[in-house]
Amino acid sequence: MHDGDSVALGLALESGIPFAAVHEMIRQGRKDLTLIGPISDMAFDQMIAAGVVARIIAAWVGNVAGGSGYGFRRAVEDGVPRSIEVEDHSNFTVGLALTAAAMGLPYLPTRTGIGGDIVKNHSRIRPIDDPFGGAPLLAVGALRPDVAIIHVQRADEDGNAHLWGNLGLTVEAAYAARRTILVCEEIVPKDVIRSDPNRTQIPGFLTTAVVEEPGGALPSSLQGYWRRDFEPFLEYHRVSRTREGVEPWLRRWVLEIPDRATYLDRLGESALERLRVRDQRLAAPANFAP
Amino acid sequence: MHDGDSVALGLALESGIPFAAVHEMIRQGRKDLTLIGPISDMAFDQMIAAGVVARIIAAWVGNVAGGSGYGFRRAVEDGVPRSIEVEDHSNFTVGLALTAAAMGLPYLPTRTGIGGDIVKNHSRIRPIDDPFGGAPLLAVGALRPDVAIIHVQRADEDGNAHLWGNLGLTVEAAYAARRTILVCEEIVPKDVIRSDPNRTQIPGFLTTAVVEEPGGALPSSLQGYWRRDFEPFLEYHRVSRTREGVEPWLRRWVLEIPDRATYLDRLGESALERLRVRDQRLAAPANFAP
Amino acid sequence: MTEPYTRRELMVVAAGREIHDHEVVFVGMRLPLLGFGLAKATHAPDAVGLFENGVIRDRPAEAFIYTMGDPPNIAGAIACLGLMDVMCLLQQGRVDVGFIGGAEIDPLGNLNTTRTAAGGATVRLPGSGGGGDIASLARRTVLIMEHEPRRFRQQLDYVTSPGHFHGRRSGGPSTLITTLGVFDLSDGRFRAASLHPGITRDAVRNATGFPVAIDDSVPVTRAPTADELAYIRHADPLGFWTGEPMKGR
Amino acid sequence: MTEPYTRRELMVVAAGREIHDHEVVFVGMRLPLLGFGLAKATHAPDAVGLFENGVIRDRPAEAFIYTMGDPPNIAGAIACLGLMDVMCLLQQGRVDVGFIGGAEIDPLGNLNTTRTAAGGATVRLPGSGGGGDIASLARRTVLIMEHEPRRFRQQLDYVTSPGHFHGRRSGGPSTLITTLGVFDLSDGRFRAASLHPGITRDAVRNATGFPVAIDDSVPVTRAPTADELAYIRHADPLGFWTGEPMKGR
Repeated sequence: MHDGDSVALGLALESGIPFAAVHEMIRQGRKDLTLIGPISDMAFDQMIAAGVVARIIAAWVGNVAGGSGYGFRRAVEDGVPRSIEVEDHSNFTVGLALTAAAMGLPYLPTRTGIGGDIVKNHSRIRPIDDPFGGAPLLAVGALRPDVAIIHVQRADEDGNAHLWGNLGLTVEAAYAARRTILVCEEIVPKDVIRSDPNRTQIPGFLTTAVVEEPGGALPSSLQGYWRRDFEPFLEYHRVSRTREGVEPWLRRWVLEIPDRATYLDRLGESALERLRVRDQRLAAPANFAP
Repeated sequence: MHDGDSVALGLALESGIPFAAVHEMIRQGRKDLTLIGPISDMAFDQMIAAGVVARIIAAWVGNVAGGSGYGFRRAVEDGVPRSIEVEDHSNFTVGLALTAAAMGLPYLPTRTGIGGDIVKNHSRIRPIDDPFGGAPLLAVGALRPDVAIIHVQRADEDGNAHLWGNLGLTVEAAYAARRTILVCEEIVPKDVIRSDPNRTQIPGFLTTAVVEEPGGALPSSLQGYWRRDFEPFLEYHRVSRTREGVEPWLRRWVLEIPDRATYLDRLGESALERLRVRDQRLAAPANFAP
Repeated sequence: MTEPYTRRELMVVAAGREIHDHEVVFVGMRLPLLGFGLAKATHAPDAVGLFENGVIRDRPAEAFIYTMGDPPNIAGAIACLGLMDVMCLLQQGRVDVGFIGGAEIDPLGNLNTTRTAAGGATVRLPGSGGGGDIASLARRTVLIMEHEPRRFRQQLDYVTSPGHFHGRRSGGPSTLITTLGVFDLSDGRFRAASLHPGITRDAVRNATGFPVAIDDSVPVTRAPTADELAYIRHADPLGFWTGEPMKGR
Repeated sequence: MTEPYTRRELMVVAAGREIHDHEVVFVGMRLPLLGFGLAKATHAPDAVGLFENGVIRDRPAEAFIYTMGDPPNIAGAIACLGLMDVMCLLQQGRVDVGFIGGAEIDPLGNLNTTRTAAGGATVRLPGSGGGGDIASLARRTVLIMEHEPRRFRQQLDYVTSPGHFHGRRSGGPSTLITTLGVFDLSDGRFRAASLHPGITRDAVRNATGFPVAIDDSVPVTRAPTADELAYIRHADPLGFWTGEPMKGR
């Protein structure tokens, strides 16, 4: 990670948000980041409130449980703690921009957004004709993030990743990004990955680094591993109404904490026990025997 | 199925080719079909030799084990048993044409094929400019098959399909086609499908019909169920060198057989035993518990 | 004499009625999600629900969910595809009806969820999410709103989700369900289809910042049946969505 | 004194040498597949292989395969993606080297696998498959051919897989491996890099339907080592690909 990088995260929408990495970027005092994602739940809002963001390329920035993202609003409306640029998208147009890069194309055509204001005078979207003479289209220009940060259930040391549950734009972003950083619940032997090649959403040669960080997506959920911790989303929504409220929150939950392990300690074992998935609901067997 | 339909099949390339359906279309004496696929191994060649095909939209027509498809050659070179039109593609361009239809777009841009003859004076491919000022591109027009025939391991009665192993262009074709017909090894309870929603490659509302036909893809393979029966490919390659050779083959293995069950009887239990996968190599567990 | 119910429970029932059997529905959260479950449990058992994160369900989640990404919405789904897959199905015209909410609406059913100067200073709202896509690409859309004068505006500062516009080729808003009534927006009209029990024509007119057609014969929105209420209270036991005012997104 | 080997075993070794460690390789069947396995077993342990059906492997199949779709090529793969996924990675420039065969070749490394009138009447060939895409989009390509005069033509009837052409922005053929030698095709030249043991300059010139540069100092293709032969014979025990003439596709 470098200052000024464009970073795609929160790609599976409300689940698997790499909060451990989000908080580490804040701790490291990154500067002038561009954040890319469909909807980010409160992750983008926290980074904006911490002042590490210069630009947002997204379809929605707020707090899914609560609505408004107050850090986002303060930055856009009042330039507090700093002003940010916003490139507005719909979920589909930001997805098309990442998919174009994933496909190695300069753009992809679409019909979404026609008649609305998102696509008007948009730096990445322009009207085009259908070369086959059909109705007018829009061209969505390719978006290649410097880094994609993706939380998955398991990966091997080469970065071959098994991911299940919500996918959102995870795969498209991993293909599109110059560098892909995996955060996983467990690093597993290669044979676990090889046992189910159709479960591999990201092949290792696209992966730059793999980090084993159990619970790294909390308070967001991760299918089969962690439930969603609902209260922190509401708490952040409450305290982030004012700058005076959000700063102590950032100190307590991010800046004064060295790492995710400490964050989990601070949550407490009873909370973790409540959030950790203990039941088993296993996928039906799939036989790969040749 | 109707005469004159365009039919996509053989979409997973060498495996899961729906030969049972291929032979049934020949038995029913379908007329003027258009066949769509990347490479078809010998399935397209058999349908062409049987005279049910008017047009081919594909990247490769032959016999993977043997090379040339003699039925295809006779039709193109000598109009025997009838002449056919060929719309030549590469695997990528036929994939882009299906994907454009799957995405609800009139075309997709690409750079493949530039400098070669496939894309010159092509009815579905034309040069376009990059609206963002980059290098010239090609537009591949959407291809929407009337029917896609897809062999999968298991599906529920609503046509939600679990498919693993080779995918090829299977998913794109199922999305693109007006009607999708599933042939499966087993129709399973809905809860089997629901146990692993990430294994569902085709959601049921895209499926028009589901047929339980175990071994319906033989002699091609199906991961975890059937090995590839290599000899019939070589045998067909030998006998199909001449029209006199292929016609008895068609009678013996297609026309004089009422259905796939009889075909399997004719193969013989010892052959089936050799081809049936008995070993288990199960995918590593994936927990979907909430 | 039916038992008491909240206005939001009435809206859920109205939302459910917009779903026909065998339809493919782009489901939102909150009231539409409950409406989808209600429709499945009553008149539309074979409806299928799509979520913008790629989840496809043929029955509601087994437990209460706060977001569409919550694990109970994944467990037992018939498919977990990607966002692009469901968006492409939407663009292909495979989605019959989609539900959208908005902060502001105009007479053509345009929705604004991006920014507004209605209160004087410009307020930044979260943005489109998938709303703009559903509005553009679903075969028809059903809108759900708080019915307040500041939200019903003749002219929006920003159109996030397009309604009816000149040159529109397909789709567009068919119905608007508000806290005061149900409105027919098909082919660009804005006409009251029913008013909720106890709501007067004047109450609607005063809460709507532009002219709205209300026939003298406008019916009263049908009250929920006991079965419908039973379903809703089973699905939202704490009244998280049906007991209190609607929230943002 | 090395043990005897077939010409195809020599070609497999030459193919393997074209793969560098850590490279992403678009693997074909037959000789390139064996060459990939040989490279993995020797100098390129971290090379990764892609197949056009979407399979990605970091080690060869555990059993002999006749087609890339055979079950042993799926079992133990690191990923089974779709055809479009691997084609998009190819178009993105993420594939370092791809192998292609052809029925005919010209001096610019264009390949024809579609139709030819070389023998008089037009003969229809199977077509491109993924060959045209690999030729267009891989960072470099390695070509493998039978070295016969009728196949080495000044002018092709049809260019299925583009070689070097004016305005080409990237990629193109780097090396051609034939039954007679190894040729350097980079930047549009056609120059002998090595001749197989016992092959004379004249034999190559007579088998090539256009001028080919052969330095007096052209080396002899290095013979397979005992280890290399051991690997090949383990991977192709019946000599299905390395014992007999190459086949079609």
